[in-house]
Amino acid sequence: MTVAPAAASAVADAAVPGPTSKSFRIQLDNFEGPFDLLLQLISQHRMDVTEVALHSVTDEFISHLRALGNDWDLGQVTEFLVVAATLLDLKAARLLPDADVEDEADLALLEARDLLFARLLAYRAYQQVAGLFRELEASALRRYPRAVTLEARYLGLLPEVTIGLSPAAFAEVAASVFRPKPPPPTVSLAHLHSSQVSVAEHTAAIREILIARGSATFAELILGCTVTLEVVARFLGLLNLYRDAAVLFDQPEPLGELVVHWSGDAAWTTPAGSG
Amino acid sequence: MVRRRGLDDAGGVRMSSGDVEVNEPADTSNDDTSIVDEAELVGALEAILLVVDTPVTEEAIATAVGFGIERVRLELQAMANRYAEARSGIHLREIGGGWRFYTRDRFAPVVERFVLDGQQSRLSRAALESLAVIAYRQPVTRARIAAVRGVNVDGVIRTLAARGLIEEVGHDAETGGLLYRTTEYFLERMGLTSLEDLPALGPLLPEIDAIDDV
Amino acid sequence: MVRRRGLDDAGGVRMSSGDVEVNEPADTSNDDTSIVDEAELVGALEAILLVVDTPVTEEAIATAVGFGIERVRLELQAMANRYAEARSGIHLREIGGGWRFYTRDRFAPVVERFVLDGQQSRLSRAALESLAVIAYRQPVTRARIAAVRGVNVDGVIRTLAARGLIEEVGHDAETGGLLYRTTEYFLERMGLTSLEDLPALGPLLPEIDAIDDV
Repeated sequence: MTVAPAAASAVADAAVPGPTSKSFRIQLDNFEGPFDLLLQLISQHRMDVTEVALHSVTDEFISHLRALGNDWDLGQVTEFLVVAATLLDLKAARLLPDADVEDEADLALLEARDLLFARLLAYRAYQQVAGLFRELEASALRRYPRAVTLEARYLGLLPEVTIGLSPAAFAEVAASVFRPKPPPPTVSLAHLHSSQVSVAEHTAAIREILIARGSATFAELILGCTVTLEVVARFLGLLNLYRDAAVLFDQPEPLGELVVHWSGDAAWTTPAGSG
Repeated sequence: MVRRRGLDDAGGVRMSSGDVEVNEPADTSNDDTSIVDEAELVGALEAILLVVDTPVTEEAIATAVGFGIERVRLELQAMANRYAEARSGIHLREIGGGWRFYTRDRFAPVVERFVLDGQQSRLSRAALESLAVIAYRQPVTRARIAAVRGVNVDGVIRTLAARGLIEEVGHDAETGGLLYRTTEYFLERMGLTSLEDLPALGPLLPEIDAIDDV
Repeated sequence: MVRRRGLDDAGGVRMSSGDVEVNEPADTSNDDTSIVDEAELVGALEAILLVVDTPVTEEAIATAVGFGIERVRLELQAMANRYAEARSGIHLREIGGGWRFYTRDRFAPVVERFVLDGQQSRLSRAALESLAVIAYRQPVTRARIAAVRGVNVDGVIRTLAARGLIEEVGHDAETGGLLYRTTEYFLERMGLTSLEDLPALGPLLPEIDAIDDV
């Protein structure tokens, strides 16, 4: 097997659970939104929260998102999509050869990255506070307050009781008591791992098409894709191959049709292809 | 490799104040028997006495702490004497075969003044929640309220009754437990003319079909 | 930034109806000092603490006993220390701007025999995370909490409000959205004296201003 360039192998590692990354396949806890999912993925890989860690879990993030897609309402998914888009942008930018930060698109991307990073760190900070609150609550629940009936001799002195709630608020109190207590977060996501969108796999698919045909338009390369994320994965795969000088792009005019030519060795193979 | 895993790293935001005792192990770990150390016996008795709403028997205390009744009785008497000598505001008294903390007579004027001051016009959170359960599920037994709220409600029920917001209304046919309902005074304080004016819970609890089974 | 808003705002816990206050002598700290002897002050404090079912402010105690707030505060702190040193089962704590008797946590297994019918419900993760944001950013809109957490928070906010852990406090000048803050019951639930006990978020939060604009 050909040794793949470092960047491509990093992508492949993130995308495909090889034998070594199997140990990372700890079942995720139920997650509370995109930042929580990101943090969990990063922590599974025992990485520090950095920009690098961010996009190295892009594929896993997207695979979770995809698996959630149909059941979730738009309101819940929107933030996931925003985060996913930023992650993909970042990852794509990294794969481009010597990306300079001169044009506006690059600057915008850097801004988006910083914002995502800041939001992630902020969320993590609050999550740590939530952890502290959990400890405090547990501790406080072990101290029982004195809450006994007033001795009879003082009862007559009590001022008129103030309930202090409107009927609507009172109903909310009742509802909050009746509402089923939150079950321990044990929703299994194990079933999600079978349906990943793997950039490495899509890279391999592009490679096969191009080796067979010599060249293809981007539209042709994404013919079999059924969801947007697969298209995105193909696009990233293409960048992968471009970075490795396995393909050449031909685009006569901006926004014109993109034709991709295979320029690499026919034996060129991705790590994913071997696994 | 830096391992600053956000989720587990609660250490980064731990409180510095020693008052919070987050790290305190504080587990007697003999939960089954609740056997109390000899040195901790007095403290255990105080803790029990602090939370009981009705006089508690020496027998019940003895069982909980894992000491003999005689020993418990001696400790309680000694404690009562110590409080009296220290001129504590807490009066440990034996009444009708049980022990309970009361305010010492000499401080009754201060307590009266405090109660009159209106600090206690508001219901505690626990009382409010129990009142809500009763209002929407009446007539309802104490056990049922406790089941819904997940905590002991004896003191709270008594307080609500003492404040005129609820009243007893017979016994449950099955369990024989006392049934409670809200009073006219409750409606008055809520500004309602009848119980039917209470907002329906249905829209707030769409996911629950049969709350009665809770 | 942690604000003290809400803590100093004792008005919210005070009676709103004028009927009690109107009839009361305006200030009794001087004309009625005979009510508590200097030597009896500690006992008086204990007696008052014995009858409260929510944390009681130093101010309310001071009014009842006819001593200054500072003096009362010192006595309460000294009392708390004495109880701790004596390994008493009674734990005097300052919580949410007030003082209240609690059982010392190491006696929880024994106390639970007398208090609990079932497990007390813990707050969910969504609730804790939302509370974390509110505690540090208050007053804060629902939209901002949602932005920080990356998820819709409508349901959890409603539950937190119904459980008395947060409350509405006006509208955001720009967006018109409802603003929320934590309550004293929140502090009580967490066993915190005040919001100032919370650790500083600053080091953990680079560029929080950028996040505000989200």
